[in-house]
Amino acid sequence: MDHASFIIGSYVLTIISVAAYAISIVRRGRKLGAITSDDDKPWI
Amino acid sequence: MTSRMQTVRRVSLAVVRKDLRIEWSSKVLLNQVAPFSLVIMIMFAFALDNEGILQRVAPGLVWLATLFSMLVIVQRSFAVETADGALDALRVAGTEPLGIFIGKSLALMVQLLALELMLLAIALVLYAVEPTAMGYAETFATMLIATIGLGFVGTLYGGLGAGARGRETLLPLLLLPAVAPVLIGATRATEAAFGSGGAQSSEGWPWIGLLAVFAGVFGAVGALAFGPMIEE
Amino acid sequence: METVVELSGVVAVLSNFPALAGIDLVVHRGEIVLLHGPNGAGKTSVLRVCAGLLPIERGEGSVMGVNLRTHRESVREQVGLLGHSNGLYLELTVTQNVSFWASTVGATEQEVALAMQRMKIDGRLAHVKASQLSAGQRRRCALASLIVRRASLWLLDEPHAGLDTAGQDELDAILQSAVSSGATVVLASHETQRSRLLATRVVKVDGGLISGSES
Amino acid sequence: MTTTQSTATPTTQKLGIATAIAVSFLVLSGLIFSAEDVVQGSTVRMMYVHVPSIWVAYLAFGLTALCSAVYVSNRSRSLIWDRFAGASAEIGVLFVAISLVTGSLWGRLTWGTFWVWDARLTSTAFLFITYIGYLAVRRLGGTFTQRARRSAIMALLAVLEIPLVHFSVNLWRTLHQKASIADPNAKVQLDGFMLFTLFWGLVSFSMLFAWLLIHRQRLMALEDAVQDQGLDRAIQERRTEAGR
Repeated sequence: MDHASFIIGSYVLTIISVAAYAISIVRRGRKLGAITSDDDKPWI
Repeated sequence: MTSRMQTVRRVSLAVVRKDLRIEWSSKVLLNQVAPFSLVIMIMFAFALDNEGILQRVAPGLVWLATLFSMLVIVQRSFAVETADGALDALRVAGTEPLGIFIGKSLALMVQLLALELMLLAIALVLYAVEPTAMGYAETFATMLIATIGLGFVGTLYGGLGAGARGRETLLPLLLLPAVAPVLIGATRATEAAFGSGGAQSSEGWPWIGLLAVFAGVFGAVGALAFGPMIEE
Repeated sequence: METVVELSGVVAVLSNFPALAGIDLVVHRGEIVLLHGPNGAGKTSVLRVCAGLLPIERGEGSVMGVNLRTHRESVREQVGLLGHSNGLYLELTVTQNVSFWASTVGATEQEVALAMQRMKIDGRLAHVKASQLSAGQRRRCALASLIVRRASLWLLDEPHAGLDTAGQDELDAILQSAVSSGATVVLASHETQRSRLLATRVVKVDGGLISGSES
Repeated sequence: MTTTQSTATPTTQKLGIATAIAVSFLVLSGLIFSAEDVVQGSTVRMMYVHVPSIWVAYLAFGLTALCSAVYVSNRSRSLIWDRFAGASAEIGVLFVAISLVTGSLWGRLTWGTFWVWDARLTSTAFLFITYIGYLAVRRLGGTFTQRARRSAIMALLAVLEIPLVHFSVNLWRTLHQKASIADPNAKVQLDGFMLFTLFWGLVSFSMLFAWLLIHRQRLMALEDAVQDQGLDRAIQERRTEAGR
């Protein structure tokens, strides 16, 4: 494949940045979920 | 409804007179903002050290200098209101927000127009621009309509900075992207008027139309949104 | 008796700090209520809540029948607030300031002249810039601007501060006459001697709460 | 993992697994299974991440505007609309950033340069800046209702600002200087499977958006709840001052 570094690079970049964002959301969610009561979590 | 319009008229007249009086007695525009924009124009000449380039980009430089100076004027316009809690007093007095918006916009427009005329004169001298008679007419039309739009949008975003105290630093980030259409439209129209880069003066009028749309949209939105914007 | 101010369990927040921690306060028409307490007790915030400036975070409140939670903007036409700051434009002269406030409410030239005369800022001071006034003179100027507003609820924050004895007497007389013509006054002060004589009721504020009252 | 502790529920877990599978298939399909374009060659593979990213960004900003409008018009002033608007804008900013970066990489391959002052690129850059400003306004502090009202106004202003900027930038590039760069997508002749891959990209990124949005919105509710707890504690502390 021509230009493999650019093409694979953009796939990797996209996936890594979204994954990093998703992981940070989930981790912050767990951290705050532990110190809040279930009344504050209407989705349960 | 008519009585509300009368109130709006009365309040906006009072506000515009008050703002211009403050400017008249403090001379901030004359003593600080005008020299600042002069410095910008001279610095541009240093940065773009080439007569041909300067003539070509003169319209853009005039409008960039206008926008940067506008940030200072808008901040000043609302600093006056918050210095001794006058904005609080206006809000408590239940002063018609539409009247405040129109009044402050008008005062801003007058100041901007004065500044633009000065910048135009500087550009004519320093950047060796020579418009035709038609070109002058087009330049003044551009200035007038662009200034109306800038006055509305500057007052609208300035109100946010004042309502949220101490957050004036946010103003450039919010205001500059919003006035991008004015920068584009006014620069192109002025280019046509100046004949920069071989532009024909007839090419300017569609851009003036764009400026008029901008002024209309932000005038209407500002009338609706200014009241909630200056609330805490 | 007609209720003018009614606050119950009001919590108000100033950038994450609970300035009011659950205030209960009822004020009837014709009263002169003195809010008394140490610095930072929440007196100013009570006045700002009543003026519809500070939003209510928890609890309920109404002023002259207007719900402060939902319509705090519409209460303002009927209140006059004199805060810590005077709300003056420092670059304008005394007359220009008072006239500006008068023109926003549609008061006449005559009313302006009368108000300035009452606060004794008409003669020589009339054409002095506000930035060159002493603290007491600025206070007089702000009071004159307030008089032309013809409010039916007066909210005053440390109104006597900075005024000389003559000015304080004049202020007291103005408040008395406003009350006798149907207005209501709430004032906050930690300098109580003078205010106590004026007030019909004293309410103690501390820690963002009402901690007691005396008649 | 106990679900009561976090922002996840069985539904979002299922959605998350489905999204992961869908995105994995997109990567395989985009990089390996799909054919190369006649004109663009392998660089057409950039399209399968670039186009879905900008699609998600538009979706997100549209949702921000919609939720802000609902917040403003709804009498109940429910904060959930504000949270959805804020969460959506944050995700939108992330995806605009991704599409700007992937787009300029793609541009380097097809145009030979990372950036051109093309109408679409320029107005996308303005879109990015405008919503960074929106997020800054959200962080101004104050109470939740103050935040909600302020940011709802900003979001609705952005809705006006974006078309104006887009329109004027378009006019700038068409009237002023004849556009020298054609749209890269226009040159592409998509065969059936390439079209399917692009479509798959749109679907899987939309699922990704939904998953992120739900979690971010719930996280924001938790953040608000923590701030509220702080307020409760502060009120208690404040009340004890009165005893002294």
